Amino acid sequence: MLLFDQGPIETTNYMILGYAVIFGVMLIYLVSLYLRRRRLKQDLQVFEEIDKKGQ
Amino acid sequence: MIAVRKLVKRFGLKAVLRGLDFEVAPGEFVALLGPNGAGKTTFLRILASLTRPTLGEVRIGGYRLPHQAAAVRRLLGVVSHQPLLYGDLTAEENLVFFARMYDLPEPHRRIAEVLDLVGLASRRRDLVRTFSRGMQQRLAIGRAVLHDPSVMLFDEPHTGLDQDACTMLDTVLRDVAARGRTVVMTSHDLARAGDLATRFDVLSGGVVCASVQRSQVQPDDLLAFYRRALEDARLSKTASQGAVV
Amino acid sequence: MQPKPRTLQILDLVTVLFFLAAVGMVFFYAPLEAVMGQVQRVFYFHVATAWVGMLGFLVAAIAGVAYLVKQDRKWDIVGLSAVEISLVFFFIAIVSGSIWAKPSWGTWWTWEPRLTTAAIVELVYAAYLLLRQGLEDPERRARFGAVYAILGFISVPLTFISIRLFRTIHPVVVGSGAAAFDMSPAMLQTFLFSLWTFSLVFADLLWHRIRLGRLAERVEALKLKIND
Amino acid sequence: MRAFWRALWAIVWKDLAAEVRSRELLSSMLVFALLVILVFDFALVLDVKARHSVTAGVLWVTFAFAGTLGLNRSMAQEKDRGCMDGLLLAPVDRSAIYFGKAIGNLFFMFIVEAVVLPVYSLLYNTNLFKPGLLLVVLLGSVGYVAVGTLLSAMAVQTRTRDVLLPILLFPLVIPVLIAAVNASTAFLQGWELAEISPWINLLLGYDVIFIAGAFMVFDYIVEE
Repeated sequence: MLLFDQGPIETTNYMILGYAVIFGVMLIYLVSLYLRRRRLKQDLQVFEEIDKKGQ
Repeated sequence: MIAVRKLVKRFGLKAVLRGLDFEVAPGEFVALLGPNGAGKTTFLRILASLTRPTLGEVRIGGYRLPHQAAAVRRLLGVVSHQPLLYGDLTAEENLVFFARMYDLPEPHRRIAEVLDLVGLASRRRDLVRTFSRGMQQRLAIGRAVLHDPSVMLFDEPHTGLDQDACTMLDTVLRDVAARGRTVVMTSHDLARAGDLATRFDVLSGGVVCASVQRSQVQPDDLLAFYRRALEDARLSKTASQGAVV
Repeated sequence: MQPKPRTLQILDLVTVLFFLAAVGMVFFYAPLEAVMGQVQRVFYFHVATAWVGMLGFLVAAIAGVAYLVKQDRKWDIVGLSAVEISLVFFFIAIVSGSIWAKPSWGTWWTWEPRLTTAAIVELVYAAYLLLRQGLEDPERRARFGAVYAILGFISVPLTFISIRLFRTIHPVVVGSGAAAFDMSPAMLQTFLFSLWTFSLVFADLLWHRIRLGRLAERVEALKLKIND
Repeated sequence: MRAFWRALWAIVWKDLAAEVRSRELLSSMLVFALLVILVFDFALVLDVKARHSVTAGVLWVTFAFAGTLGLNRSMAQEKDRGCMDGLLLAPVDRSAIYFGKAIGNLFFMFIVEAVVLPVYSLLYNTNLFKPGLLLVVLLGSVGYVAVGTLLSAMAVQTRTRDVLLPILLFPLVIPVLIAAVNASTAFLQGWELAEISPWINLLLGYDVIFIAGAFMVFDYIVEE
């Protein structure tokens, strides 16, 4: 992958930083979606049980 | 004069009115009774064209809401528990302003009349800010009748008034109603409503659950009627929930 | 909860495959850029995330118009979902752009029109969320949200034009010109493929977020029913 | 149509008459505007050269900040005593209410500007009264108030109220501010007309687009 060329500036660290941010934030968002969904499902279950008992 | 059929109002998912039916003949004075949160104010705001109904039909004077709102607004005079007046204008200026908003033909004659009617002619050049709550409320009635509406809506007009002010307000309210106007008033003060109205409707659970004419009920029995209506509403709701299981 | 629809399952799978392929192309297929070196690889996903942000902004405005016309709550969920996803991706775009700017222009931040506009869009979204937070009545929240999304959408092009105009009269001093580079065919392919992939990512996330909104609505409805 | 104009001017007249009595809106706007100028003077330690280049910026930041005070106050007056309901009960088109409030607000903006400009000229010994600059002030204020009136009607209905208006307003009026600042600078420094005209066009475009937009969505903000 690495071409040891004379030309380009050495910017690998920036590249790694950039993709860490891109993947990191996307991952955080996915996890947040998952967590919110899980909590809502728990709520739903609890409420459904209450609803059944109440009637 | 007012015909409401199967009115539903939801705020988000929360249903406040659930298929409400309501009918008022011309000249009737209907008191809408009900506990807090029963949807009285919401219902009155729908009649006043300030809130759109979610479902159902609302007709006032033959016009449909919300589509013919402008025509309905000409027929309506509204008094709420807030005065709807500007404190930094005088009594007269407030009325001049609303006369312009209603595009009245002869504003000054009419304003003088109205100020006499609500007993504020002598204070007409005073700032509304300096008025007592009772005076503000009387001026609010003056504002509401300025364009000679045929339907009047009162939303808890007695809120925050002392005994004397209430009595004076009642005089004005009766005067206003006596001119053949149709009136709907919400109240949780049974004694006051009992003095004024010709019909009593109880609003609970988002529907009108009971209705009685003044001729059919003794003033002393009004409270009993109100309590029974709420109790019946509660029972029928429990019954309908029981039926689901 | 309704089971996950088959179409969504397929979309999930396709999106993941495309995403992996795009990552592969960025790192192994696209050639090393002659001047900038490795950091230029950030560019592919940087532009793609900005593209998703713009897509979300567009969807939010369309959902806003649809809500005002139809008064149907499902459009409110679509609008909010689009804004939320856009917020995340514009954030990525701004930060990755800034990381790219450091070695290219010698500074973390320049008031370059696109970057600045992206930052302002981010503020518009933040304001949108604050506005919604300040409103109790869900119906009013939906209405105001729709109006603000539409206004924001109208203002952003004007913002971009004004900054652009501003910068052409006062050209950027810092490292101008370094931003431009010629794309080889392989670079162009990678670039376009990334755009396409992120469009899929957007569609997939939007769908999931809308489902989440609908689930929240169901929980809310059940809560109201119990309290009744 | 006659009823529309009558109602519109009735609202403008009402706002002005109430303001003549209380003076609370204008006085707070003016004091605040002068304070902003003072703060800028200390913060930027303006020497003659620096001042020359930032004049337009200082002016527009002052107008924008003072403007939010006025916009908030003017709409809060309608909300606090239920007066907005009073306006909505009148059988007039809602746009008459919007334009009435907007013209009232614009009037207050103009008064503040009419005070700030000479004071600034006096303090820094420059002449700001150039026809071009006045045109920019006019166009910029119109755009600012068109959006501001609409958003203030939204902001007063929220829990956070006054705090929210600048947050909602500033990201949307950035084009106005950029264009107004640049056009003002251009006029003050006597640039060529060809360099100024894009800014004027941008201001005009913004004004037209947002007046039309606000006109279309105002119903949804005030009606439940």
